[in-house]
Amino acid sequence: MTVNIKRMIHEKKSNRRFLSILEKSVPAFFLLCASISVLTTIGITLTLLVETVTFFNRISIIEFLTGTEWWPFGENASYGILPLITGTLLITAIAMLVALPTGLASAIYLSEFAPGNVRKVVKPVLEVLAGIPTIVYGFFALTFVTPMLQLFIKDLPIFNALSPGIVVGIMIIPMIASLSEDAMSSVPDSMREGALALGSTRLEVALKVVVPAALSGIVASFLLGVSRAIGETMIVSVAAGSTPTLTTDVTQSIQTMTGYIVQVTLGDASYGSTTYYSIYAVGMTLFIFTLLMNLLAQYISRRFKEEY
Amino acid sequence: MNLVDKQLVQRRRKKRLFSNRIMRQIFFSASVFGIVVLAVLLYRIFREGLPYLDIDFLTSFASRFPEEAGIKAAITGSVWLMAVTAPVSVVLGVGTAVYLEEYAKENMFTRFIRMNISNLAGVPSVVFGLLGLTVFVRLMEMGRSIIAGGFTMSLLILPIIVVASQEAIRAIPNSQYEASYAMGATKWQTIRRVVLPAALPGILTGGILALSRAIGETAPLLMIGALSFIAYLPENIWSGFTVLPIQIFNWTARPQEEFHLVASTGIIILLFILLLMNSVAVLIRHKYSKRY
Amino acid sequence: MNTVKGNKQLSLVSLKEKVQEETKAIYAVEKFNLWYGENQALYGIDMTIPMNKVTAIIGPSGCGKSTFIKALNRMVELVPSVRMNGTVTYDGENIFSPKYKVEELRTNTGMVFQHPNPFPKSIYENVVYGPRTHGIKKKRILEEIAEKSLKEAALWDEVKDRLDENAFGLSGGQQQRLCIARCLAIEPEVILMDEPTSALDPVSTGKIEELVQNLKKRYSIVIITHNMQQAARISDKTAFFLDGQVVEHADTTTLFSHPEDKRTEDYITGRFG
Amino acid sequence: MNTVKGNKQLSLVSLKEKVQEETKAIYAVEKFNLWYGENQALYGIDMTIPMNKVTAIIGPSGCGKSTFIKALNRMVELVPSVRMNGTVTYDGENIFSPKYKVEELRTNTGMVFQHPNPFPKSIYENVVYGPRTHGIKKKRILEEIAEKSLKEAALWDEVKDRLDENAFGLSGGQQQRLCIARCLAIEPEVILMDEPTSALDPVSTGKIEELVQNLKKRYSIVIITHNMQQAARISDKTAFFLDGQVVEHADTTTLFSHPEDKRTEDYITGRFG
Amino acid sequence: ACGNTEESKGTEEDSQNVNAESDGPEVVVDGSSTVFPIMEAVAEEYQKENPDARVNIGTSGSGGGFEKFAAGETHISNASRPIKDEEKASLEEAGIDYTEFEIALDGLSIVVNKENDWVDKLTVKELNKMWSSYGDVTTWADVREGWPEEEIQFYSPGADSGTFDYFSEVVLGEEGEIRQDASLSEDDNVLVQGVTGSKNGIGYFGYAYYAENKEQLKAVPIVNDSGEAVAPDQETVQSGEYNPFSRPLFVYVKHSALENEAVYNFTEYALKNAGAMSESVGYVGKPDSAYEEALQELDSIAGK
Ligand SMILES: Nc1ncnc2c1ncn2[C@@H]1O[C@H](COP(=O)(O)OP(=O)(O)OP(=O)(O)O)[C@@H](O)[C@H]1O
Ligand SMILES: Nc1ncnc2c1ncn2[C@@H]1O[C@H](COP(=O)(O)OP(=O)(O)OP(=O)(O)O)[C@@H](O)[C@H]1O
Ligand SMILES: [Mg+2]
Ligand SMILES: [Mg+2]
Ligand SMILES: O=P([O-])([O-])[O-]
Repeated sequence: MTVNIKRMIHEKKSNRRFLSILEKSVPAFFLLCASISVLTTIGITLTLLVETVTFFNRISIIEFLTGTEWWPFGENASYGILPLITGTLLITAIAMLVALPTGLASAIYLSEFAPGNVRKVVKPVLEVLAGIPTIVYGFFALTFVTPMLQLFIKDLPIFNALSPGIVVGIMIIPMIASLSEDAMSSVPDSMREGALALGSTRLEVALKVVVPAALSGIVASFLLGVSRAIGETMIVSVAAGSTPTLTTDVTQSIQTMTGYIVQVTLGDASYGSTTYYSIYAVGMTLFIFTLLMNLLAQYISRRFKEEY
Repeated sequence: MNLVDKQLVQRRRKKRLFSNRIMRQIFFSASVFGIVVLAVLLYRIFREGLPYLDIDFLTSFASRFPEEAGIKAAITGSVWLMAVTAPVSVVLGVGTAVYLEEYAKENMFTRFIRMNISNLAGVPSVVFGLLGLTVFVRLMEMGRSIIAGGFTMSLLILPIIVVASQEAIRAIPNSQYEASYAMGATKWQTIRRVVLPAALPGILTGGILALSRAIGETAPLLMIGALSFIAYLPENIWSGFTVLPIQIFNWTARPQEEFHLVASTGIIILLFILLLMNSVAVLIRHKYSKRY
Repeated sequence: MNTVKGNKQLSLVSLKEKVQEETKAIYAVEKFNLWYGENQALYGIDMTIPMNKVTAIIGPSGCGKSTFIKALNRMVELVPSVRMNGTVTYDGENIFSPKYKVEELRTNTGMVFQHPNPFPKSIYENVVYGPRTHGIKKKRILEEIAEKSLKEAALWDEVKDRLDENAFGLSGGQQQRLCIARCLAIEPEVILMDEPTSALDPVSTGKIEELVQNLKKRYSIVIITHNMQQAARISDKTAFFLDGQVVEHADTTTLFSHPEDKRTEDYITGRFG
Repeated sequence: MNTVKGNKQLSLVSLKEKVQEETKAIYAVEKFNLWYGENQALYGIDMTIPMNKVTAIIGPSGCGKSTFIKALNRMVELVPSVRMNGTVTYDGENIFSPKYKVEELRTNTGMVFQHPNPFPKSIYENVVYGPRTHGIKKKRILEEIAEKSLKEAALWDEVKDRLDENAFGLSGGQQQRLCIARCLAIEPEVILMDEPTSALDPVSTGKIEELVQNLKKRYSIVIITHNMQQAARISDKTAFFLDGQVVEHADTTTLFSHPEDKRTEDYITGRFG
Repeated sequence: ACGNTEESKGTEEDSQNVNAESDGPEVVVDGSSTVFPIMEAVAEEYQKENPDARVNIGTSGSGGGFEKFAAGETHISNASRPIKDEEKASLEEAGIDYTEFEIALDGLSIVVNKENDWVDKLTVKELNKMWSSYGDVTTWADVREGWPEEEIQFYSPGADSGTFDYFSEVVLGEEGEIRQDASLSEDDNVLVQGVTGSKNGIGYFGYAYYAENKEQLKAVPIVNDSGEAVAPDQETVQSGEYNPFSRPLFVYVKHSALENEAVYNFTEYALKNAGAMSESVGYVGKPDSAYEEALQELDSIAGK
């Protein structure tokens, strides 16, 4: 035997010290990386909190939460956040009405019906759709969808909740389709085989076996879609107008929380004014909203975790 | 003894097969819907923007004359921004994922980190904008620099990369770990030489998709104060910068109709870059899928 | 087939039945070839499967056993790259003829897989999945079906008080019997089993073997096994597959005591595999 | 152990060697119990494993065979819920003593798994993974190691011209031999094999069996198999496991011809499993 | 005048922001999006003449601009309205001395649909009645008798813009409030579309947006303080005839930044060319004399 590997390995044992230091320090580095996410959350909370407190020193929190009018400019400013919340919810509701059925249907098609090569093409195409900057969607809503809608709804004003809502929905479709499809394709094939072997059609396999089995993943994708809709900024800024209105009428112009924040950061409010601080209060509300949404999503996916 | 009425089963089968066919069509149309919208969107953009697309457009700076306006500063700015965002977010994201998948003990802190990451994934980008403005631009005195923007974007896409990396790592079969440990390799050696190489395609795919999200984000950079006019190229990460979506946003807000068309040209460039990134991701995924 | 022509439907049918009665074959496979993409997995299979008997299929790993029985209920078509030729006749009809409905075939043939694959639903829902799917809605009937099928699958006593619990709470062996009950619920004529006991402990294995013996009174059974003793214990006929071909197909006792082919002998004496 | 005390290190070592020479045991397992969480998987195992012999472990599925050999190189600890007591002595040292380095143990013991598990790297990189890990960097030496190991694993001729190709391009049997070469590359003393041929075709199985016979000249081998004939063919000693216990451990010929325990007899005659 | 402030504040400012205070060739401008096109045009020409120059311009809005100005992040702040008291205070607190320059005029244009053939002119009072939330005007007939009894649609820039501020101050007064049913948008192009698309629409925005869309829109002549109905155009805006909607646009320059050659040169260039540049992007320049005065002031600040 030309080389004595065993001995060589033995000699290299001197490396062991270095290795064991490495072995100890590496996890510390990774822990540090993991802590960044915690720091980010803390950073967001503090950033929002500090300025929000200043805001609530000027405006009572009761007024903020219960007021029905949002007009933070000029002499007769009023800071009732409800119109911004209803605006946000209105957009979210319309978006989900569009995105849920379409997204789920596409997911079912891709996961249960589509031939392999169709799936290979369609999924990336949907992902491109997801990657288009939202500002592009904004002008699409304003200059294409709104005029289209005006053909059907005679008096539809140029700014309304409907058009951006629909477009936000369109933007979310790929996300829901893709995530639900992931959830469905992780349902083991043995389950499909079991159902097919009983004489089920593809549709029955999809609706009675796969969808129930993937339900938690599907619901989680819905909720992520919801929080994406809540957080969407540019589409609504461009196409929904800037009128905070307490309304459920989808043909009216509204403003969302995100829309307001962008309006003020791009606008004229002077630093230190109540208006300036109000964006942090609105940001805080928005943050809490999405936080609740996400916690709900996590709860659901844990609670109804499928076990195969 | 026959509880199953074969006749009934026979009759029902026709109906079932019929609804199967119908629903298949409906599901198919739903998938097509997204693609049709995409087609309409693209058609409009290309019709408006194509006439302005030429080499000059790529090599000149912004201008008050639509026909002279170019996108050089924005492209360079976006590239610089990605040059900061990509390494920062990938190192942090992969580090976090490795920690969670390989080292973390199942305790409160780990659960908290997990929860945190999925929460951050849902936080609106404007909120990240506020964070970036307050912490990076002001508190850390980075100003409206590439690095401030890059850090903000890194945090924004961090959760996406973490989740993608976690999945990539989880997909590595146990037998690979066993093979390595059975050779007397330590944990870190196993991670470095077996886990990370095997997870690389997944990490890259996730990373590219996350970056393509970052490259199209407008709101947080608007809040940080990325610039609208800049007629020179950034020198280092402390320089001011503009990015594609902001330049596009700016053009669309001009009174002159021609600028709106120029904006479409900008969108074409942005889409092209996105498409490029996506195809690289698809390619990687395609090349390396189904290896075990 | 006989050459009696131009007669009424009825007489043809009765004729067909007669032919089958004689051969007692539920399946007739003729010159059947199957490819996965470029790779041929089955080569000119010729084989009949007798009615109300247990047919065991043995052979080393990768020889095409699973592929073969999946061809019998056309489940093999789920693999997109599959191509086939030759005929498989079930109950006198070519199952690959265009007008033959695959759902019907699969309703008539139950399948039990190597790893138990219950749905993530309650035990009860698992059993009545088939009847429900096929349009039986009446609660009373469904309950009756569930009870009958679970009894037939020798599982009733163990689960009768927990029908609403999730099927995943059952042990492996119980899950496998549940899967059998599930396919009995639609009253198939044939049951195809792909190594149904290979993932089970000895006790569960024993139970399933017993069950198979009972079921063969009313069902035709095809069972793949890698366990020669098992094949010897429970089957009436045995087919030995090797490299996608049927090397030998005979009465079980004959095949194990006097294998005709050298390769069969090598295999059953454990020379390879 | 002898009672000679107070002497120099050297003499103690030589004494130890002598003891081992006598018993020729590389492993001594005593009163070894193992739990996965609440479930006990191994019950008071007492067993020695002889040096430079092939020890076969047989037993029905789930009886604890894999668990046992994974305890021998402490791979079982990768399952977080595992608890153990009792002792396992390797080369005279308790492998569970706190100062015993698990990496060292695993360097001395190679392991081959049921399903070949090469790394998604080139053939060459697979073989030199171990030496690299242990700090050998020189290209020349690594190449030498690769050639030698591949030759020992009887794979060299088949792959010598394609060392840079991905290991996944090899057939199952080649992959398994590659995995054997990979573990030979760090010159272990023991090779633990967990059903190394159960996923392979007859020809590959034959090659591996031959290889095992050759390797036992220089390595101690522990091999799990579900194939009784295989155990009979290749092993010197056989242990029969049942429900986490060693029912019988004897010379292979003895165990197969005159099993002492009724359960052993039932098992080897295929009464269950 | 600036010498002593410079000495006392210099160090503090240096520590505030590396980026803006570096002595390099960089000139950092931010603020109003209304003023942006003018400054962009200036910067574009300036860069052509001085290829090494590094001017960058942001569009954070007048308020956002002052915020950054006070934070020491910018040298020059654009504004479409005069600085507010709070902003003065925070600049003082930060120890930043500055000077205000008027660089151009904007004729805030009130526009109606092309098909609107009844509106010949409007008075500020009528505008007040129309736009105020207390005015109970719903149809054109409510504004002036004889006008059609059709519901008016109102389009206005977002409430957080300089244009909105100016309009509401002039038309609605300190206490006034804009009507709730007005459609607000941050994007003036969208307002153009709104008025173009609705026969009974009325809206207002900067002159540039009107000038660019003259074919689709009709500017309403406004009765000025001498009782004449005047429509906005280059002349009437510059001469001040078009009042009260001829509004000045500003830049604010930080004194200490003028120490920096690059900032000084750029500011000088801007004041010299602002007139021509504003007209090229659809605004109205001030009379030449105004720019000469401004240049003299600049020199005296910079001590040249
Ligand atoms: N989905 C598939 N795609 C391509 N080839 C396949 C597929 N399934 C099986 N094969 C190939 O067909 C051949 C027969 O496989 P099959 O699963 O029928 O064997 P088997 O006898 O059931 O083996 P085992 O005892 O391991 O289950 C094998 O060579 C296998 O590699
Ligand atoms: N990771 C684990 N966690 C919990 N229980 C386990 C784990 N691995 C094995 N067991 C249990 O330990 C017992 C012994 O398992 P082991 O894998 O050692 O059996 P085996 O003899 O190797 O079986 P096979 O022939 O199927 O490989 C089984 O009851 C099994 O369920
Ligand atoms: Mg099989
Ligand atoms: Mg095992
Ligand atoms: O951006 P503005 O301040 O001019 O509205």
